[in-house]
Amino acid sequence: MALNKNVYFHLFVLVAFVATFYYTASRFRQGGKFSIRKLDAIAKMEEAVGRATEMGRPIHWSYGMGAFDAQYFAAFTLLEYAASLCAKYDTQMIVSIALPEVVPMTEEVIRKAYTDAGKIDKYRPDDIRFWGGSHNPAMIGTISREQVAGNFMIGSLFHESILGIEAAARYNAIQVGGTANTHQLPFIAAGCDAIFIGAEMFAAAAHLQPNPVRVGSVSAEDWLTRFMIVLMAVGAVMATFGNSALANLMKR
Amino acid sequence: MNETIGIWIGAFLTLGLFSWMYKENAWFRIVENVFVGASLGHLAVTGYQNVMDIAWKPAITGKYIMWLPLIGGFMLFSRWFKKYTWISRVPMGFLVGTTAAVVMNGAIKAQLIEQAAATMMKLTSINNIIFVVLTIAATTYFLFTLQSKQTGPIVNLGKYAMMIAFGATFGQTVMSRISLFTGRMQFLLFQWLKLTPGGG
Amino acid sequence: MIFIKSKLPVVVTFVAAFIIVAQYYLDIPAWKSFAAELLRWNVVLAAFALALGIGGIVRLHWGRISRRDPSAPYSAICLLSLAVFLVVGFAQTTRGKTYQWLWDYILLPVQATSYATTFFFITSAAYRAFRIKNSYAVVLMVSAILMMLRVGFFASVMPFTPKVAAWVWDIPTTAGMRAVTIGAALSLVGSSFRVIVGLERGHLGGGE
Amino acid sequence: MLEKLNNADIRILYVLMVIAATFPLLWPIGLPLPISEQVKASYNAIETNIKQNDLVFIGVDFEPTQEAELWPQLLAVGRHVASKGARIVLVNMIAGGFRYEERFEEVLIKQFDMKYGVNLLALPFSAGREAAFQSIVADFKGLYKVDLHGKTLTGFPLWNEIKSSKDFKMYVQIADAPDWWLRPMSQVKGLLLWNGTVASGASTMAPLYQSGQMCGFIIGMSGGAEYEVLTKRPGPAAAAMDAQSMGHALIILFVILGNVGYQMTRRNEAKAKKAR
Repeated sequence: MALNKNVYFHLFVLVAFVATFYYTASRFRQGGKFSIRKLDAIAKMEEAVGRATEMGRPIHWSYGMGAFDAQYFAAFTLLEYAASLCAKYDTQMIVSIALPEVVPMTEEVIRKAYTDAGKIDKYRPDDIRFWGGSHNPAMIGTISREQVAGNFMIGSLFHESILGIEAAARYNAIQVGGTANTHQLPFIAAGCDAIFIGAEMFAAAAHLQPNPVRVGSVSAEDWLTRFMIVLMAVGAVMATFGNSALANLMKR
Repeated sequence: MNETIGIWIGAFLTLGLFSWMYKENAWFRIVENVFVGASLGHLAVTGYQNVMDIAWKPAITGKYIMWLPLIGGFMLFSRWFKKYTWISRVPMGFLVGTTAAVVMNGAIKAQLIEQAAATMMKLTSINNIIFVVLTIAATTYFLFTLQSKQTGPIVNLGKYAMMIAFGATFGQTVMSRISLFTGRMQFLLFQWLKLTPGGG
Repeated sequence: MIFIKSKLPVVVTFVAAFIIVAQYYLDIPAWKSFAAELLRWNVVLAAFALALGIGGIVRLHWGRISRRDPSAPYSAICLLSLAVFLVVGFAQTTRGKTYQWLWDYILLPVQATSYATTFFFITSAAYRAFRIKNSYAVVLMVSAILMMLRVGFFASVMPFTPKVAAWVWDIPTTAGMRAVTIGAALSLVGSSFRVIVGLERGHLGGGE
Repeated sequence: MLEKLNNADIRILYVLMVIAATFPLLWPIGLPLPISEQVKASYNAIETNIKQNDLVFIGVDFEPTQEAELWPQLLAVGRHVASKGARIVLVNMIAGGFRYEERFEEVLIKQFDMKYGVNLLALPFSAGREAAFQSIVADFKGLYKVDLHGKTLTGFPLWNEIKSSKDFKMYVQIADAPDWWLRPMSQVKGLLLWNGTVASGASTMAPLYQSGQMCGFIIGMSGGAEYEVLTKRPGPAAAAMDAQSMGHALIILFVILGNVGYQMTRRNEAKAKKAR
């Protein structure tokens, strides 16, 4: 087996994650305890759907225009949650999509939420709207014509974040944002009622449904992040004394 | 002549989009729908060219493996028939799998290892000390299962660092947003209305 | 049959992912080039998905027109514009003269203007968001204003601002953003892993 | 009265902003524009390194959405390179960039009397981004067969003078932030790298300039404007910088007024509570 150069530490992180994941998941399966920091944004999502129901107005959802990446996986989980709330309260949710390959996945997620709620007859494929490159004006137009009461912008956001948020603010919508794209965090932080910052978007899955897989994953992520924090601290101290062995080791 | 018509159309579309800022109106809605059609049409044309160049031409000239993505593509259309929807999940699985794999390889190296290694600075200047402390403090904010009173102040410090970061990025972005607008105004004033700077 | 229906997508996910993850670690050139090939297939699949998406939009607008919905005229405009781009694009490819005219005078101005509307929105966002509600908000506001004072006229009347702003940018801003990046890294790994091994499959739906 | 500022009609702010950003375009105020050290250093990198007949790549890698920031940069920097008498080859790795390549080619021919095919060439779009740049490094002559206008390259004397990418003195990349061009291009021995990018992308590229991988680096419209001042060729960016300053001033004013209104509202609410 010919292993590549400079991938040893990389491989170590991957193996360590997988091992920790299976360990923590099995611990939880055997009745282990688990507590997770409260995420306000999840409660805000329910509040938004509740108010939309009261006002008889729809909810708007957008993933942003970013390329298909893992942020969409986190968004799918939250979309399923939002859709199940909407199914429960019979509230309309309009989804704006920029990427074609995400359309069928979105259909599956929402259809599943409606099936699980026993309301598959209320599922409306026409509310899943693919806009391609014209996502932004189409989103602004939709938000203003439908006068949405809630606006969720969760996914790989780019400059469209501020467009959607400020447009929905005109109708006093309750807004929840979430992204790991650092350049857009300022705008969702400034304009939304509650946000998921980076990793919070992913941790929400374990919060919504604490099953062994999700709990195991979040716990394993936590353990490895802690390990990296220790590495950074030790590495900095070592560097201070002119020793860069740790940093070099990581690059191997 | 063609150019003049084009510039007038461009101005019509530009002002139509800006008109939303006053309120949602018919003009904006016309432009919005022109854009939706145009953008989907453009995507379709380039998408078709991609399919031809990447898959079809190689497939018919002996590179038989390229039939696979073509077949996968056609499998997506099974979504139009309720009974066979499951067939479309096969290419969807492929899309998701390859994407997840790329993320996994990239995230560990670019977002974890390189960033952590770059944080291992010599703690010999005030700036470096502040930098390392703030980075570590803000990272603790993303520990979800850790909830103890002792870590509270560290997490708070980290939150301040993130707020500074958000504010600074916001301020920095204002600059490029104003540039975008002046760019459109330069089109309207100088190309469409043919004014000259200096009030002519 | 039921087994194939539910498992085949997951198996395909895993195999495709395994090929790409493994090529990163293995020094086998043929494997690497095959993995690169696989990634190019995504472009093809996305193009087919695009046809699905366009089908959805045509259905939406055609429904409005045939129902004589009040918004039917707008739907007609949308379909007309789509048809013009499709016809010209397929007749001359994107390099044709007419197509370039369409690009220059229709797509280019709307694209640029759609982006430029952020100018208005960033104004109102600044006005609404930078309220001194708590100490976090103060920090947010001060660092944003500092960045705006960094360039142009302000830098000449307040020559210290570029230096202070550069420090804020290089130290706390980079540190804060780096933490977000590091914090998210393992979440990306974790969620991707769950998807690859088929433990998370909401995007593939459930049931029929 | 003042509490109204807490909830002003946003559209009033929009109108004021439009005036502030448009007025200076028509009637330039001529606010002082200090030149930053970074732009000066970037200017000098071209001024001192580029000699008569040197070969220079100019990468035109932006789309309509970045036109406002990057077209002025391309004009300012590109004209500077042309004025030094360099032989210029335009390359393009982003699908929407070809229109700017054509326009810039026209500018060079009209304003600098450059002869197409003799001291100027424009190469067509090549897909693949980082992979395409890698091909420039590995086999520049093999990557291209025709030019931007579809003509066979071997018919141009300039093309026949070039052997590989090593013959070039500098790579000037005007692009929307990404670093995928830098990783491959930094492998070419002796090739100087120079970059102009958008303000929102500055954080990605800044570390690479600080580490010395690039000899020049300008950011956003202010970078383009300062460059125009240095080259003494006033262009679209310098004219727009007044608008930039006015816009910033107005936004800061809105933030202050909004806060005055907010504090007033809070005080009134507190008073009302007490009265009850």
